[in-house]
Amino acid sequence: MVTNQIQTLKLNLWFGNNHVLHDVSMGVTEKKITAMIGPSGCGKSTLLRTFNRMNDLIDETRISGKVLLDGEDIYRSKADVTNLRTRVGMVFQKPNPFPKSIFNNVAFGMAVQGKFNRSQIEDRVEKSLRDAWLWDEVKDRLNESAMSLSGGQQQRLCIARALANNPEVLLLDEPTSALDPQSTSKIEELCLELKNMVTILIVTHNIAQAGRISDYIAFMYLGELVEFGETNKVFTVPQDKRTEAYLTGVFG
Amino acid sequence: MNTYKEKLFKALTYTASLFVIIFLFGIIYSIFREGLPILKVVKLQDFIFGSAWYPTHEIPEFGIWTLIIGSVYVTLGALVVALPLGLGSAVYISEVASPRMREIAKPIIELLAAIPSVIYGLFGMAFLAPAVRQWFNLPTGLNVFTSSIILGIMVIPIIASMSEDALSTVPKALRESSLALGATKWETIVRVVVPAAKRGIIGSTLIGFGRAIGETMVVLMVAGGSAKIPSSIFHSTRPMTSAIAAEMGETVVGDLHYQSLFAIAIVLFLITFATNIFTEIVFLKRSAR
Amino acid sequence: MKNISIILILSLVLIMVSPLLAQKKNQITITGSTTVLPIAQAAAEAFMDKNSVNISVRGGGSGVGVAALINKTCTIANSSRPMKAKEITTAKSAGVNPTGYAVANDGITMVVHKTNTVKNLTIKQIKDIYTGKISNWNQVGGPNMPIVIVSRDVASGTFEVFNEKVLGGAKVIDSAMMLASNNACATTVGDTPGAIAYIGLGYVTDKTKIVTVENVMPTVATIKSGEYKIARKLYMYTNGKATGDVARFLNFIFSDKGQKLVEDQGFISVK
Amino acid sequence: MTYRRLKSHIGINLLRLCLAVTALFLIAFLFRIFSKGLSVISWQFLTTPPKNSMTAGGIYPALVGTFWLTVTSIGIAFPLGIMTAIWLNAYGKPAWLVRIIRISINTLAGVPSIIYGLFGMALFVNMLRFDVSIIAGALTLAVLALPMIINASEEALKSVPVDFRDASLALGATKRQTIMRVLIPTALPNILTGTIISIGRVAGETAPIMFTAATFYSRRLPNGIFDEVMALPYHIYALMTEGTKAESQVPIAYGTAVVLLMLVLSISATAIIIRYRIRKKRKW
Repeated sequence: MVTNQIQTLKLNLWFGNNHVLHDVSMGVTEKKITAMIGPSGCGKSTLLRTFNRMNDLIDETRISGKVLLDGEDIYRSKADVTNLRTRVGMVFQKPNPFPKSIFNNVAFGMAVQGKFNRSQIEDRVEKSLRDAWLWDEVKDRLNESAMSLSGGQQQRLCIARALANNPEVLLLDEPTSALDPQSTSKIEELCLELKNMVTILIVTHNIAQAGRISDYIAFMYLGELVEFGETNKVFTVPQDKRTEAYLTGVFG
Repeated sequence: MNTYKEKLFKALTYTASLFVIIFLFGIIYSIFREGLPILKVVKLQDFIFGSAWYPTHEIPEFGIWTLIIGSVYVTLGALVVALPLGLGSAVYISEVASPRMREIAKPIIELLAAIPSVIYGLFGMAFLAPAVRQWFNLPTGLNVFTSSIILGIMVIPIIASMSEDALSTVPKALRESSLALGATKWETIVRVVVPAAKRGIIGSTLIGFGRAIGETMVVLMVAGGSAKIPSSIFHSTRPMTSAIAAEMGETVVGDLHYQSLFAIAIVLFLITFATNIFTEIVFLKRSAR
Repeated sequence: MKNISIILILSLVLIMVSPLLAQKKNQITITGSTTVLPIAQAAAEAFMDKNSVNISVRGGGSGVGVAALINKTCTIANSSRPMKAKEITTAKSAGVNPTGYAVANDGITMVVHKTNTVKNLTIKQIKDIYTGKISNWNQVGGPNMPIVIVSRDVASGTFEVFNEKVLGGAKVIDSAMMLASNNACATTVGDTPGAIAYIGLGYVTDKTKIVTVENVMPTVATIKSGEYKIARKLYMYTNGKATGDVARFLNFIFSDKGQKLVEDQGFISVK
Repeated sequence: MTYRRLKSHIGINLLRLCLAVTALFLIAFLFRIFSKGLSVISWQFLTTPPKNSMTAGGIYPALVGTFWLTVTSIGIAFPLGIMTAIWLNAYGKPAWLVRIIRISINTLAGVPSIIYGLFGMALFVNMLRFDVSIIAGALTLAVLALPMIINASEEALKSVPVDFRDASLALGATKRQTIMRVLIPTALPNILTGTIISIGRVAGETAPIMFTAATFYSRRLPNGIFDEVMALPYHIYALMTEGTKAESQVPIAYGTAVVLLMLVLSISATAIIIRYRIRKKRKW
């Protein structure tokens, strides 16, 4: 049996009395792109946020079952959440750079860790910006405010910012939904390039996008993982009626 | 008929708006009219920088430097008390406390900001000053230290409430992305949230400063009133506001002493006006961004 | 629109100025010295119990009282000092003819904290204390304790008498606490072991101790005879000779009952 | 790593400490005022004038005086304030005048209260010869309250969605009708809360009325706006600093402080509760 980089076992999650995730068991393969699709409110974003424990920030969150990263339960009682979050990076729906300079945005994760010297940080910032295909556009104005970038650039900056932590996994929560088509395709291409370096989990509303870039696909409906498998298989012969209906646009 | 009503209504509101200008002009005019003539007798630099305040002597001296310094000391002391406590409380309420606690704490802070200053003065005069005298074995509890604490307590709700407003406008996304990058809660607060709310926090401090330097009743009742530059925080002092309030009653309308008190009011007005303009600039820059 | 607006402003200003034409209300207004305030207040209270006049009593200070009299905004001005020549001139030129009534005697009492062992001070010693030449109680035979000088505002009537009778124009050392009222001085001395203050006789409390001046205790006899040096008369001023209710009120103060109230407040009768 | 966690832990506890110290200060303050003052308060205290040279009796005239001062000043400031806000919000031309008015509002809001007192004394008491009276004090307080009321009203008017205004205009209503029938009714609750908060502030001010309205002792209630009055905040100050019987006056000062505190806090609490309700109910 192949060991998955991330594995959830009978994962249940409640916000107060609201049962959001039902017995989700799913594995994520290393250095592949897994896309999570499903109608609004199906729990795909919530599931994504369990992988770096961002749901902890919401009050009255309860969880049962396990989430394993490299075989270790990230919800074990002594787990170091901040360390987990450097290993599992995240990019959000709307570009959200800090109101700081471009350089300081990318350097942020390393700066808070406080164990790198200046030249290490500079090297890593450059590498991350190159990896995010942003370097050529910003190399002359690293000290300008990140707010001066365009929306697509800002989102790539957020990706660079996450990459600077050298993460093993990158979580993308509908990263292109606030962007124009050109910026979107650039980020899609970027994802295909990045999967050589990191495991990517992407939540998307855009079925075509999922088809273009993902290796695996997870279809969620009402908090359940309905179907999971290789993308072309799921797209060509869906096992579940609901998956088929969603993919053909019956609901969404 | 209808257009006439429209015009009348517009004229009414227009006139009302002019009253703000009229009132401000009235204030400026009245304090300058009553206060400026003192400069015929005393040179401006002697008035501001002279340190002898003997307004009723045979040969009176009008030097308000000690009063200015008194105001500055007491105000800075108040900010030393209020800034860490007010800002710390605001950050705690906004970033750490549960939503329910926030919902309770916020209105309570706003309520506390409404307490009349004379009650703080009563508390300082009847309770804190004697206590301070005993704790530190001092000749008197009516001093810079006690007034700073009372003024500080008074200013805390202002700073806390306005800083909290500023902090709560920082988008949630910034906090999330900082945490998602592996920063701890403290690092997120110090490196992301507080810097993002910087202008609002500075603004709240400036407003707290304006409130403290213009406060009258507390210093009148608690500062002691020595017209001497205090050499220790346990010495009593005479801020500008308390000099005006205490002495105005004893002057003869229109005499030099009366004029000099109005001149102090001019100085006080200019200080608060400058603070205001500065605050304005700080806030304007924010909205321009 | 501008025309309408100007008319509106003018009419509002007119409304605001109209009180000038209004008749002044029928009541006695007393204002001025905070030293005389308790006498005026007690007398007003007792007088109103028997008469249907309304009396309003306000502090402010001797200067305010005199100014109000000159502006004709009060009926009686309290003063802890005789009116100054300059004030009388101003009053005359404003058509006001101030008439003074000495309603009480007041000894300006030197008080210290009740635990202080010092019993007597000479006028010279008091002057030296207030000008800073003496700074420790052991220089005047007391305990080794720095002296905390408490003074009234230099603008107060009490200060003026103290200045005239003790300081002789010398400046009070600038480290002295300058308090705004007799009451504040008394409270501060009561709370401060090393303090000294001069206050109206009426303000002496249990927590403060009277120090004799030149070995004379401020008492009814010594003040009336002039033996006690730092004494003064307290005045009420009216515009012209008092008439009507005002005259009846002043007569009440000069009656035995009125002077009893004066003594109740800790001052000394003028009779 | 553990160092960073420790730092975070310490930092957050430091914040908690700040809040605790603040709370402690304020609780000590309120406790002292209430524990000393509550025992003094009785029905009689609220309904009788001071007696025995201010050492006994109640504070009735001061209570009534504060009431009249507050009502009169808000009565003056409220219409002026709301009309100014309407002009700024709905007409607001020419732009330079708007700027001057805004600068004036902000400057007025920052003027120390003692300067209002001097202004009131110089203008209303001495120049206009109002004498020390309710009207002089109320006008002074009205000028002080004006910027607060304008700001609150303008915020309230701004929060009314443009769609409402457009809809009304599109239905053929005039500008004035739109303002009076759509803008003001929608914004009214918020305008009122803002006004109530400024009432609390006005009721507690001492420095502006010291030289313009307040008297030390008066038994009769005011006959009209040209009478001087006792007022709660000034009464506290006067009891602490004037009069010959400090020991017996301090408890009355505490009692008066409790009455003033309860008055101001309940006024402000009303405003805050109303505002909270509005925010919860508001659908747009």
